[in-house]
Amino acid sequence: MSTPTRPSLDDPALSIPVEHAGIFDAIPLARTERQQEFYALRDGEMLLNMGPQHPSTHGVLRVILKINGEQVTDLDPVLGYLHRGVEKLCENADYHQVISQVDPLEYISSLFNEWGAVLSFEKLLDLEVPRRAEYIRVLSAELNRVASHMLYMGWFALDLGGITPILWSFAERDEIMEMLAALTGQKLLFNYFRIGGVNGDLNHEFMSRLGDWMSRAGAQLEAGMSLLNENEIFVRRARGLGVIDRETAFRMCVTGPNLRASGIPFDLRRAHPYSVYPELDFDVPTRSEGDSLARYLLRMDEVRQSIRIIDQCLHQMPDGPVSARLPRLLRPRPGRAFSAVEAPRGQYSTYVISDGTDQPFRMRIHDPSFLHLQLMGLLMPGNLLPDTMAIMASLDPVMGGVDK
Amino acid sequence: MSSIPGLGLVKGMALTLRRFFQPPLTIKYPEVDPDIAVKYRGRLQLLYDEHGTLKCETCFQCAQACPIECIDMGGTDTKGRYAVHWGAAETYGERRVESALRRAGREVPDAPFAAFEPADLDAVDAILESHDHDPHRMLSILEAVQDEFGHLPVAALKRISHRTGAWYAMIYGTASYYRHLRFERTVEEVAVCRCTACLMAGGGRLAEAIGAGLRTELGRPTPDGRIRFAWLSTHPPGAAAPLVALDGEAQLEVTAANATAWAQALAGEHPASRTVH
Amino acid sequence: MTAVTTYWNRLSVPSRVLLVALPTLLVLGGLATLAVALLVAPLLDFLAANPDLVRFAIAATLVIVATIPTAFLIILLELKVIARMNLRVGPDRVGPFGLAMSVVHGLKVLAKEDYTPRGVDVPIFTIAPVAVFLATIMAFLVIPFAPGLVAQDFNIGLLYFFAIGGLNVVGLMMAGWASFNKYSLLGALRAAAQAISYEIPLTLSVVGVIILAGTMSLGSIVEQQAGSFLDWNVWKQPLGLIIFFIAGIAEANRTPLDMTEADQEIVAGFATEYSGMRFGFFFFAEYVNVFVISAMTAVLFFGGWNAPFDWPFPVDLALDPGSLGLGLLFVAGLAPVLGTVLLALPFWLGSSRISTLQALLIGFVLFNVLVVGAFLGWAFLSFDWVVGLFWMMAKSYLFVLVFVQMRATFPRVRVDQLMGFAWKWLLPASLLNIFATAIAVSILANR
Amino acid sequence: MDRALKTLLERKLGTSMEGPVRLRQDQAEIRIRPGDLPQVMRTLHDEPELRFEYLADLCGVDTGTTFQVVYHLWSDVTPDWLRVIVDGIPREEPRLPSLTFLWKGAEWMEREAYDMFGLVFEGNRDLRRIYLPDDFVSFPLRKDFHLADDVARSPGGGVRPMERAGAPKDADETTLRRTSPGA
Repeated sequence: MSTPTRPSLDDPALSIPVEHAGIFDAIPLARTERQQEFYALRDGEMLLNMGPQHPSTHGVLRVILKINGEQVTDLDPVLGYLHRGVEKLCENADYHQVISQVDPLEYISSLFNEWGAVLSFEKLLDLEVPRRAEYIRVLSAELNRVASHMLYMGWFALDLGGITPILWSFAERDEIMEMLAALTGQKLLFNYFRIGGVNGDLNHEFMSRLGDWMSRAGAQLEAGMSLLNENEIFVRRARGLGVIDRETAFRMCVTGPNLRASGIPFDLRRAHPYSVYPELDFDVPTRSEGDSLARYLLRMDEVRQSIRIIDQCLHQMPDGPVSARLPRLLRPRPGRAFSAVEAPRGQYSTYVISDGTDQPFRMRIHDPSFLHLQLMGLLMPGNLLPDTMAIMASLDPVMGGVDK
Repeated sequence: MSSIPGLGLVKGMALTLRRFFQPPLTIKYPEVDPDIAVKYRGRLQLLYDEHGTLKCETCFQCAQACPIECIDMGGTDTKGRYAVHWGAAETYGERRVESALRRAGREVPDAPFAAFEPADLDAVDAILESHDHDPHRMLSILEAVQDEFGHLPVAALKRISHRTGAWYAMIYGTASYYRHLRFERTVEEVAVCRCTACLMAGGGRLAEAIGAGLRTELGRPTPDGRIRFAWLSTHPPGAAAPLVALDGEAQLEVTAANATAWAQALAGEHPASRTVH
Repeated sequence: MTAVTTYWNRLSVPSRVLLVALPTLLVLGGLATLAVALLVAPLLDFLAANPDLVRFAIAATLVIVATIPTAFLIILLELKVIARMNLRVGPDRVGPFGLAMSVVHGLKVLAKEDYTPRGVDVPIFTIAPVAVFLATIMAFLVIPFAPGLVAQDFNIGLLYFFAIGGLNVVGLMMAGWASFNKYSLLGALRAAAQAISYEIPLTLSVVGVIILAGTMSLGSIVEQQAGSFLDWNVWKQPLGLIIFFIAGIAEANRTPLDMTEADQEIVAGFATEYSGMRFGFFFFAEYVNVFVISAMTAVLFFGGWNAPFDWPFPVDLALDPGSLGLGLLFVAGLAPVLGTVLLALPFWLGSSRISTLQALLIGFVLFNVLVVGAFLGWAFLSFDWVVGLFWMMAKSYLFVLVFVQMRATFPRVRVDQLMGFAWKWLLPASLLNIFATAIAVSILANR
Repeated sequence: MDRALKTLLERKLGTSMEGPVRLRQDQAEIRIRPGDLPQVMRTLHDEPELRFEYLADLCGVDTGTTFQVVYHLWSDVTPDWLRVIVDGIPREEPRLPSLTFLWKGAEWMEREAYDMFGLVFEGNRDLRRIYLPDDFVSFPLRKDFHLADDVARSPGGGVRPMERAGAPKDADETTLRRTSPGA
């Protein structure tokens, strides 16, 4: 009886030469000008591969860093580890199904993904959305924005090495998520907005949870923030880090809080109003420094504004239906529609082309995280290795949205 | 940031110290049930009506409508013949059959998936070519495949799905809907009549002889499971005695003398055997 | 040959074992007896002539053994305390309230595969964890826990401590260099830079204490702080304490100065490629190091084993067990039974849901707790070294808790800020401290 | 709808536009030829009356016969989105000028369009795959790229006839591995 032998790793036929062990081809074939420049190593420089399995690359992102000692001289992000081809899938799904296809894109704030899609479909169909539905949309989306910004605060602190804020902010976020679960029926990927309205009216469970939270949200948020806002170590690290000036911000197509932290009051809720935002009273906070600290503090200001909006929504909530009457099978007339919403990370826009069938002919999804990640290549050179993660965290990219 | 260096750090320490004495927010899950909203959609449960019957009638509409194809269903078809699946395209059979259960040596609940046999796919390709890879002509494709193999092998179904682009679960559903399409290999039934007339005319001896030829006994299938050997319950009027029936057709040439040889021939040279590769 | 083989094949397995083992044992036993007869007498003579050596061997063994519960305790503290500060529960499944969690951690690293990646420098890769662990344990040797309870009281104990503390980084460098990984290398380089920078203020910060004490023996430094808590060095050297503690954080590689294993930046630094018990050694060394720094803080600035105040109620328990005579036997025999039953009684009577057996079990446990408590109390009142050990441990673990809380509170300092802080602030401050202390001492001495 | 924008655009761009300015809801749409792109965009960006300084989106479209590249711009002079459609890019040789000289941030969006459609943006110094691996040869958002189980994804239409889309018989080997004209 001979037992089957397993191939041994010490078998020379199977083994890798030691000089290649653990190192895949570090320097690929340079195809473009930029690659040639990047992979030309000067004296004292080395390549450091960070990710896709690195403790703090926010999902599966791979960054090739060119470092000189601790100093990063250049970097090249490698995307696509989370690419699912959602745009193609949307072209093969009917209009109602698209909502659930785009839901998991930017999974931290998925109501905005749905909102972008349904907004463009409604434009395509020339559809009037009931006002109550619009208010419910604003209400739930602002809650989602608060949850997203809370998580941002935790991640930023975590990437700077503080382990406590992430858990405190998760406690906050979890409360909001439970609340939204009572409203929408799911905890992360809500799948709540429908073309022409929302899926289900406000219910008592949601309202009572919201009331509980609103009564103490302000104080609780301030207390949690004070751990970082006054901390010398945090402030010294974040101040002056990764400064974006006005010119760069426009040239790099930056949007959202990252743009407003550079002193430009561009907020789609005011600059290109949609839904019922014109009826609501809120400020667009800005900061002039444009550094990581400003981006952090600005989001905290935005949370306060969001709470204000939520409060107004509750007071102004009109009565009426929550959804327009629509056929199950939608066949919009051939045409094009573009719509953008102000997501927690910036402008989330959808461009949809209809060819008269029940499926979109082309569905373009534009995610702000994608462009903010691109900014890293501009902000990083000259900074130190520990700041790679700090700058990236301060820009707040979500790889689910970046990779689509 | 305060003017006194280190004050922010001390404040932070004070804050964490205060939180240390707060009650933790953790929900100790298995002991304490989490507070799940009434509207929560993520429950994995099937509904029962007031008579205690399962409301789901395995119509597969939800699985078919699922935009991300994550619904994966199993049940019995309306005639109670086959366990049917409707699941993520292509993955179902592979996951269920090839990796998990069969390879683990455990019992596979659905007979068609108990064995995954490679089939001669060139024949399938030829059939598909003659049908122009048209998923609309699925029924005739399936019939042709069954004519070729005697049954519908899983491998052939997969090939059809791959080549026509039709959803595997749809093909499965089509195949399980029609009575004349089958997933198991052909099973033939040899039956001996047990009416008084036949028994008096030597039916018992005939049964013994056939049983010897098939290497089995009454009421049990042959060792390879291809032929069942059973009593015939009713004697058709006007037939001869003793009566032997093969798949319901009377075999008049079988007598007690040649029964063993006939049975041996039947067991040894079965028409289904040539389709099995 | 064939006959022997045939005979051998006929034997059953146990008899084969016996057949081999018996003669071997006989031979070995004989040799051992011979060796004892020849060697033990001179060995005993040698040991009797060198009692210090015996004492040192025993003490060193005890120190090595003592590091294990120390590390376990600190890991558990860290898990639970940080969890509570994060509003979590922390581990609560293994053992009562999760108390066995760190023990299970230890078993886990023991059971894990000890993996050596391809391309590493195998000998150095293997030795590095041992070097780090050894350096830590050697620093443990000079810590005076209580009067007389110190492994080795050098007259240059403090110097020895710093010298050995610097050895730590050699192990980290070895690990980082041998790992064949860029992250490990970065971690090792950071470790080297950090250690060099922070060794200097760490050493200079205690010069003030040395000037005050006039000795580098840790035992003497503690003895000079005897009295109430007003006599502790912390009042005379507040700046020295701050510098020592901050530099100590860096020396122990703890947040916010844990550059060497900043997991958000360089994965796990020098330990990236380690697994199993080799990683366990680094892990252990880190926590033992925390204890060592805490204990040194207590020794140098907080009076070591000295109680903060005199025990206000002097109790003289002149208990002589021998005087009881037969009564002792009676007590020893009957007390456990009586105690168990008496303690079980209230539970048994109080709740009908508790069965007799359960009540007895509770009684037994309670009795044991009481006896151990009584014994410890008696020891506390009767022996000086127990009192000393208590205060020393209390102070040390207070600082361990501060370490743990800092980890829960602070983000990490950037690497250039870390170096800048050491050279621009800590070093001048420690020099200032030395001058101020020296001037004060000379003025006070001349007066 | 902003009719003032329409007259403004007609005045400023004139003959560079193909066809009229179309207004629908909150979007104004113009069509231009690939060759006019840099000049038109520079006018839109720099002209003080227009000030379309913000590039909101850049995407490719496969109409089935030709390619388009669609730009969405925002300016504070008008409440509308401006959509610039670069029409008539041939399938065989999809080339057009890059916009990275105006908006550096367009670099990755152009990379994405290249990745998905094979559109070659001349002047983009980093035009390579961004989502898909470097050795991927087909361009998935083109209309001749079919998902393997395409037909199964249209419950509304039942089994969607694959032949209508001209599905290849052997979808995974021949047609999908089309070499790119630009690569």
